[in-house]
Amino acid sequence: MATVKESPPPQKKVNRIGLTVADYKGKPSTLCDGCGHDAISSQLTKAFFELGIQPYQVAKLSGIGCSSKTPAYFLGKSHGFNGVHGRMPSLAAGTVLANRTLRVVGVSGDGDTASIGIGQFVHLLRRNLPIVYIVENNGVYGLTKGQFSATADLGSKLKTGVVNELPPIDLCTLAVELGATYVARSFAGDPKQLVALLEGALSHKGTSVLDIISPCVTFNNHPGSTKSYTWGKEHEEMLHEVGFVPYFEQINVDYEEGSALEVALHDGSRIVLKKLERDYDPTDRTCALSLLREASEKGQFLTGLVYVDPERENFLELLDLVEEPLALLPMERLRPPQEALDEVMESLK
Amino acid sequence: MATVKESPPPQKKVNRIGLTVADYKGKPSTLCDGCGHDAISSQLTKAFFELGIQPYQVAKLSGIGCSSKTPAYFLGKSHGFNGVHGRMPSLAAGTVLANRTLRVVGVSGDGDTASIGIGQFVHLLRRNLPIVYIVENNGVYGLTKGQFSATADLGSKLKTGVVNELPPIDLCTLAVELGATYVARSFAGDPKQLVALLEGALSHKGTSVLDIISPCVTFNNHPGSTKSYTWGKEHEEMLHEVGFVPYFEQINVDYEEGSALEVALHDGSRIVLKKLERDYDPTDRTCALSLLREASEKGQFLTGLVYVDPERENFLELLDLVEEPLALLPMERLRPPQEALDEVMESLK
Amino acid sequence: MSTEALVREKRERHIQPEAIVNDFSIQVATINGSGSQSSNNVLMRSIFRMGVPVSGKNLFPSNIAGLPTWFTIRASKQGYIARRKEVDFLVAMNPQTAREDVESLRPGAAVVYEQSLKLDGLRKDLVFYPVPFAELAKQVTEEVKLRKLLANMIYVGVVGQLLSIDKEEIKKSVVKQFQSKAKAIALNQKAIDLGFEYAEQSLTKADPLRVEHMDKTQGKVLIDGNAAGALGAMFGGVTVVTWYPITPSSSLCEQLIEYMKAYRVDKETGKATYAIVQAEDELAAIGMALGAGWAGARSMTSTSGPGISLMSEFVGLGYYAEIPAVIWNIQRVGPSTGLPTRTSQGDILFTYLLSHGDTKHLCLLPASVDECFEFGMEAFNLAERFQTPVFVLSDLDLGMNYWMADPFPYPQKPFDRGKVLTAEDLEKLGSFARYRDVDGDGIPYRTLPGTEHPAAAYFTRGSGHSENAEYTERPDDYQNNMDRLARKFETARKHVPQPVLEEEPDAEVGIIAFGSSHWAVTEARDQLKLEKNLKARYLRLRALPLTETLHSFVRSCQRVYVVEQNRDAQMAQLIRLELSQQPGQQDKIRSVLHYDGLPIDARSVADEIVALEKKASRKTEES
Amino acid sequence: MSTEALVREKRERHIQPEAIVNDFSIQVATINGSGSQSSNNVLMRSIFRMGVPVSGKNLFPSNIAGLPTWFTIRASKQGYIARRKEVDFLVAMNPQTAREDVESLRPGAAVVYEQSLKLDGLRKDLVFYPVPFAELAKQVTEEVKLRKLLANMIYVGVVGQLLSIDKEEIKKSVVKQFQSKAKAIALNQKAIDLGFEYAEQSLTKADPLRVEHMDKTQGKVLIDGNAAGALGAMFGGVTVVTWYPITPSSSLCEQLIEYMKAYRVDKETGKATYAIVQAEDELAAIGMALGAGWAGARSMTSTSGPGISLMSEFVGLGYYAEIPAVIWNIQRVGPSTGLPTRTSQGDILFTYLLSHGDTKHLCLLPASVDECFEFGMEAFNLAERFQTPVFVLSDLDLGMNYWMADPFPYPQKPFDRGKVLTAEDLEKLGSFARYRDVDGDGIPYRTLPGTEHPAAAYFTRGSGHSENAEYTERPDDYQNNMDRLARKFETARKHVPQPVLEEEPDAEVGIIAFGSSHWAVTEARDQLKLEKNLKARYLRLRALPLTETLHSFVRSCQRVYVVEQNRDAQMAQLIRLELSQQPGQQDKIRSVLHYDGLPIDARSVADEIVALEKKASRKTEES
Ligand SMILES: Cc1ncc(C[n+]2csc(CCOP(=O)(O)OP(=O)(O)O)c2C)c(N)n1
Ligand SMILES: Cc1ncc(C[n+]2csc(CCOP(=O)(O)OP(=O)(O)O)c2C)c(N)n1
Ligand code: SF4
Ligand code: SF4
Ligand SMILES: [Mg+2]
Ligand SMILES: [Mg+2]
Repeated sequence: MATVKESPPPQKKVNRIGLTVADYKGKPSTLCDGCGHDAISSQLTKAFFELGIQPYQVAKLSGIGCSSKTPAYFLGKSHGFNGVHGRMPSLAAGTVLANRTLRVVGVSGDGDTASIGIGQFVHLLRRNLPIVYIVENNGVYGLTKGQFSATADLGSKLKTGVVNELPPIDLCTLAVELGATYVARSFAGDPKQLVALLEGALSHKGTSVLDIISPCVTFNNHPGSTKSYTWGKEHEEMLHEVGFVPYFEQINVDYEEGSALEVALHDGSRIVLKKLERDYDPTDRTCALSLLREASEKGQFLTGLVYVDPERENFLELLDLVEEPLALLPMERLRPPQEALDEVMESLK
Repeated sequence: MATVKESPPPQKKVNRIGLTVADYKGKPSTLCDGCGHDAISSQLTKAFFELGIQPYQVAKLSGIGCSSKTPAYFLGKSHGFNGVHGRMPSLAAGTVLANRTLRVVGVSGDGDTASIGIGQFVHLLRRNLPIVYIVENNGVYGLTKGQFSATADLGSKLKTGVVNELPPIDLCTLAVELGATYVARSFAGDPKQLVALLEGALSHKGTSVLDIISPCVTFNNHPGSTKSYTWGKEHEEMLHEVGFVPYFEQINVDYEEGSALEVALHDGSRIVLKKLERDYDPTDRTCALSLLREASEKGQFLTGLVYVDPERENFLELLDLVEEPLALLPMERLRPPQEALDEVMESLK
Repeated sequence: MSTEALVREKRERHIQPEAIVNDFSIQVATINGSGSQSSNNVLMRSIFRMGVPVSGKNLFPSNIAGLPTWFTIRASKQGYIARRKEVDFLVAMNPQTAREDVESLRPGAAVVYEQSLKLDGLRKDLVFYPVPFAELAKQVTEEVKLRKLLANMIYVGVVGQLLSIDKEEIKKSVVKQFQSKAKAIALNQKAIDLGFEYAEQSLTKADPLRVEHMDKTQGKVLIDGNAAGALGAMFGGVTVVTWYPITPSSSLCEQLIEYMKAYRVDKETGKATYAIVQAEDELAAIGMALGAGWAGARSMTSTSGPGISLMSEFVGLGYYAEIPAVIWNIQRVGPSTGLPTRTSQGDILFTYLLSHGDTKHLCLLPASVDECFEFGMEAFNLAERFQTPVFVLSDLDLGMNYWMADPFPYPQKPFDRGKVLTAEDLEKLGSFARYRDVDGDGIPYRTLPGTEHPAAAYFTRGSGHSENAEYTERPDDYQNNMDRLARKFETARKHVPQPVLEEEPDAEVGIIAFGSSHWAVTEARDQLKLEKNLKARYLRLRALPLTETLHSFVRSCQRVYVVEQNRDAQMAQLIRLELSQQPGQQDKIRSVLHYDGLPIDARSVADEIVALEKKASRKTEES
Repeated sequence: MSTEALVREKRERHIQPEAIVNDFSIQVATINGSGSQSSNNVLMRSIFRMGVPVSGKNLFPSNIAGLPTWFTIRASKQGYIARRKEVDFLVAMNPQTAREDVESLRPGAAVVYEQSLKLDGLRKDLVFYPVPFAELAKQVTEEVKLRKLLANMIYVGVVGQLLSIDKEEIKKSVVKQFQSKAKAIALNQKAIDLGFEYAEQSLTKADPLRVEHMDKTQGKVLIDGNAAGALGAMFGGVTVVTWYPITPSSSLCEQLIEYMKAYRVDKETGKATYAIVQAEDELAAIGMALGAGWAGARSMTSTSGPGISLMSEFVGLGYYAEIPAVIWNIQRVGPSTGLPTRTSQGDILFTYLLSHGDTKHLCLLPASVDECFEFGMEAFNLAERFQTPVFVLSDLDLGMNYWMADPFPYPQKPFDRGKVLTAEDLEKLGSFARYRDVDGDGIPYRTLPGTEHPAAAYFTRGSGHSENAEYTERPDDYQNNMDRLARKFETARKHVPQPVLEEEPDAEVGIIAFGSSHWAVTEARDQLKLEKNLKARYLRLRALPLTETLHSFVRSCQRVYVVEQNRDAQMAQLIRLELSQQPGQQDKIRSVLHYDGLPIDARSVADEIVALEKKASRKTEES
């Protein structure tokens, strides 16, 4: 099964459409060595490779920030769009409205999403468009040299000594509350779980939000920071072991009765959640919200698939659009006939 | 006790600072006859009168919309500021930063707050500044003739036949979730409860959010609309009977042991919540959130004081500002002495 | 046409003139929310159906109900459809303003008014027609709620009778107004008849105004600019529309929604060939439009002043990353919230230069409903051809008022989708550089996401980019790209709609105008010619950037008057800059400015030009 | 100063010239995030402490670590502190760019480089100094992590020795750099000494460059414009500061935070006399600043291009509702995200006209760190006097680079809080009208919320308002108010900082410049005079709107060159418009444009002017 592979596939291995991992790589990263964002980029690369998605069918979008630079560092054969700060949701929405056949992935940061971008984020969630929205969450503004973002921990301190006194925004809670239909929290330091969650998101028909703790080694990786590698490694608590079975690999994953939960996605893929300590059902919205509340109160770092609703209609369905990309419709289908104009003119006489 | 008075005080009655209700009135309203917003304006007038607040110590701010016009229709002797659409929170924040002795009241609409203004709303909540934030919620854009706002009911229909297919934003949930320390829901058609909640808010030291269902008689008062008078009257379910005892009236309200709950505000005023059906404690954040969730799932219209934390430090305390208004500090206190400049210059040699 | 002049002259001498036929304006003063709109439409359409050219202007408050509102119907046998400053016939239904409305009338004007208002005492030089509207309304219906509405219908009857408007045409107009709602038709017709009767029996005609049958509206339509723009967008093949409500722009998208439902749902599948999204604000609206344009859709949004300001950052991205999108700016009075329901041309400079850094944008300037339709289509061709945001600068007067026009011709011009490389093209070329100036016109080639070819992909960014769309901070890369963008803009200069020149042999004076000012200028030119024998050449600008034509026009004139509806002479400034390489030319520019929020009228323009001409001649004498 | 010319000439003839003392530039090429900043500071300060005028310019990427960055130190005995195009001495530490860095050097230049890079083969006409930095670093410390940092300190030693920089001054600079951190001081000094030794023992001086003691920096300071602006704000009495991080503006507020902590905490109470708030974005930052200004605080925000675009709507409200606030725009290269770490003057027009409708704003144009300090204070006086947003247009070069200056004089001018009515005033007056032009200067009176008087309150709105601040849609109210705003702007024309004129008897040519271009222009004027005997008058603009002085200046010249750092000649456009009432004058305007993102340098300016002068004379001959 895709996600239990321990080591990355050897260079020459090809996926179901005959492409190698190299075909999914991007330009070399210019981020700091060890930046969490780079770890996420490689899992994205891996996820697309394993799903065998044609790069040309993907559109990558982002806002502004170190995190928002990353679309240049994966899927070099896909169109990419690095927009303006905090407004990626609207660009991504426009893209998928124009061409519903594209797999749209948006990459953002905590500042780009929770600070300047919270407004567009909220309204994106309400629309449930088929967009994978990734927040590379490090609690600071990396690119502008380390000021606090709206997800910074209460009381956390900058190198400069400035202390954050405002409560952090919990993006998963917001996502579930406002209508996202696939919400997960993960950790750049946990590639195995991350790739499975990404593959699930890429197979989901509505808006997926992945809040990924992604340490900023330069400005917010000091001990005590809940966005640091050490803290993450020490405190990560998995809700379940996440496995993903793509629709084209209809093998059965065997586990004892009741020891796992399967979620079928609309494209036939399945997410397999192996039970660990707790017995958690991510399809129950109310549970999801109380779980998140509990976690934030207790300061727990719970990772996994927090909430999923594979069925809720997405905005394209609500708009009842034609199957083809609107962008490619020929003039014959876009310009009404002479009669239409005559009819309107008649009504105005 | 202030809020059990049944009828508005007769014209000549004066309050503790010798002013009459007339001193708290504004210009005549230009809103549609029967607009819920006007009902709210009169309860604001009443609340300020009963609290005996000096009009000159009040600043009224708003965004753009029919609701945002209302600051012109109450407290004519207070400074008012009708700003731009969706950005009242920042103007209000600036005002209270410049002059912490002002009682700042912000009036907004559901479009002004939940649509274009959701970003500033979210960040205002995080700061917990001493601001009373009133949302006159009618589920539509009144001033632009009735388009849906982000609080419109799922599936509700406009006169034009357009149907809303996006989930409404629950402003109380957002407020509690993001840090507001006084959150209430009420109904323009329930003046008795409303005035008590307003008086409580005006006596609270942090950010108060009042989500007040305020029917738009012109565009969204049709049967079936959860923002209509009839629906409100039929479905309003009070969490408790809200009473308010101002600090300057230290009388005891008598009720049987356990039949009511008292919340002491930092200025010595008290909110008295008489039990009705349910046994609800608004000081418990988790309860508040699950209550709201339950309500929105069951489509209940619960009114009353949803959540209150009288103690949490507000942003002015966090900034540790001088007591006097920053706006009025004299030059002597604002321009550092010669030595200061010399010291800095020395360090640059 | 000399009667026009004659009549004016007489009026000035306060003589009761002989019959004035098909050449006057009626103003109806009511309270907004009282449903007078349908009455006014019926009145206007009846005259229109009699073959008399009309125009209707609605002066409404930024408010939903209870404040004063005025509707002005102008009948003009000469076909003038600009606002007319003077009111000849007043229908005073609003107690709040009745006094002022009456006082502002020209001597000799007529007033129909609610009897109880007792206005007849106010002036001696007017003709008064008292009518007990409230009383009469009771006879029409028992339902008290309906009476206010019907009182408004009654005045249609009264006015109809006094101006001898054809009863049959009124009937037809009522039917058109209330479509198939039989009950409404009957009730309203009843009210009108009552008004007619009352006027016949109780009023004695004492004013010279009269409507007579003509043949000047045969086959013509009455439509507002926003509806025309919506039609243009639809026939221009728009596929993604994003908007946020704002007066006076909302009705463009709201009417577009109606048209698209009717004509752009796929016959076979019953599915929509378009997406219309009400965004959460203007930042999102322009963002979605740009995302869609980037992905290859014909996308548009529509807004007004405050929305334009909010779109500033994104529009700069569109310019620099070269993304097509169409943005309608239905101008209203600024700055800030300003007067949301008043008209202006105050966003010219700001829109043209929108966003920080060195930016400039293509702007189309429709003057008529025809051009709203035409530019509504053409804007997409230009946006895709030049891969940049294109603005259509309309205004409240053009966008929300009723204009007479010939039915729009069915478009013959096919879409121009611009330089888009398909997989096949790439197969031939092997590769492409997104920002390279291959053809020397400054316009690069682009590919759309989803293009099935390994060479198709490129990376779009608002930060520095090389010809190959790679990130760069190199001084030369940056400067080369900026120079190419300037070159592209120069190319566009030749492709935007060119100015329209109306020659006037051996005229010393020239007039330059654009947009909704056109109609007042046309009429003013006739006034100047007739009344002062002052001939003026006329150049009507239709787009920014300005074009060569401007130079020759100015050269051919001694003095040039730039007429526009803003305080700061914004277009005149651009004209001066455009002329800066033509020694001496820009000294000829003078401004005629109108910025009180009301639609510009011919009289003000003519008077101002006459005054400035006097000054000029005095100067020349002195020197 | 004629040596300057001589030396240049010789260089051109590629002769190894004699000693060049205190007149050259050193460029250090490293990788960002490698901590070279402290090494560069030590190097620069050592030369500075030797009494030699210096300037330091940091050319860094929009990135946190791993990309190329260059630091240029210019030593100039004449005191020129503009960027110098040519590099005389290169320290090549960055493998990524070493090749190109070496290739771009002028013949005869010197190169210190990491031995392993083997650069000496690249060119024959340079002086090469190979140094095994990596190797040497090992001798300084065991800690591998520290070695990269220390390798950078080693070059300080090497360069110091080669240019005979005073060892003592280096020591002192190290101490200053690392303050009281004894361990760091020791370690870094060790590295420097090692470099010194190595150079002494293994390198033989073969270039003519040398630093000698002078007395031209006595008592002077080295500071960046953002720090100076922050000091200005503090001494100007700012009380509410709202900001959102953005390069190159962030450091202004970040340094302000430090200063305020140190000097603006109330002695007795220990409480802050200010509030500094990091907002969620620029819309909120300007909103808070306006709210605070409305309530009477001296409020400010600081941002750059994208932030200015986002502030558009709110700034229009500030203009129309008349609310004071100070907005710093530290300009970077646009459009859009552009080049965030490069410099430009590309926001002039957009900022001046910011927001829809007829708007215009007061803009201050500091050219020096002194003026950043001065205008940082004055901006508040103007904002409160004229009750309007005031912009301070700095740029990355001025704001983030090191400039030499005399210590700032302690301000003598008291605050001007403008026309604010107190309760006492109101008691006397009885009443007031918020928007009435009482004094004929267009500036109305205001009251602050909290004023204890029944007549104090008024209602502020961005929609139409009468003199009494009541809502109005009346055409006359609107127009009167707009005319008053125009009048107010005219009054401001006389109060903004006036241009500085540098006369040049009987010069035909004039130069106009502003902001950070000033230093290149000053040097260019000397070059023109010395090398071409071309004398040029010079007018340095210090604010918008432009003032009368401009007219007389242009009249006094035959040809006027406007030097600015943008593509579209934005200031030249404003100048042409300002001259439009002066027949013939604007024809004299020509533009010298620099827009590649690098700070403007004297040589480019001089060369361009010479070229244009040639053209001009050719023209006159022809005609
Ligand atoms: C409108 C605007 N304001 C400010 C900036 C400056 N800026 C660039 S990135 C950034 C914050 C990025 O933080 P985050 O989204 O968390 O990304 P990270 O660098 O931490 O990955 C800011 C404020 C900008 N580019 N645009
Ligand atoms: C930037 C901007 N966009 C759009 C508008 C137009 N507009 C005015 S009020 C309004 C909506 C008001 O709705 P709401 O806040 O619910 O107030 P209500 O009228 O319903 O009380 C809109 C969209 C505006 N004034 N400014
Ligand atoms: S600064 Fe932080 S976020 Fe940015 S690249 Fe470096 S480590 Fe990553
Ligand atoms: S439109 Fe609706 S919200 Fe606006 S005033 Fe009328 S009733 Fe109230
Ligand atoms: Mg971050
Ligand atoms: Mg509303």
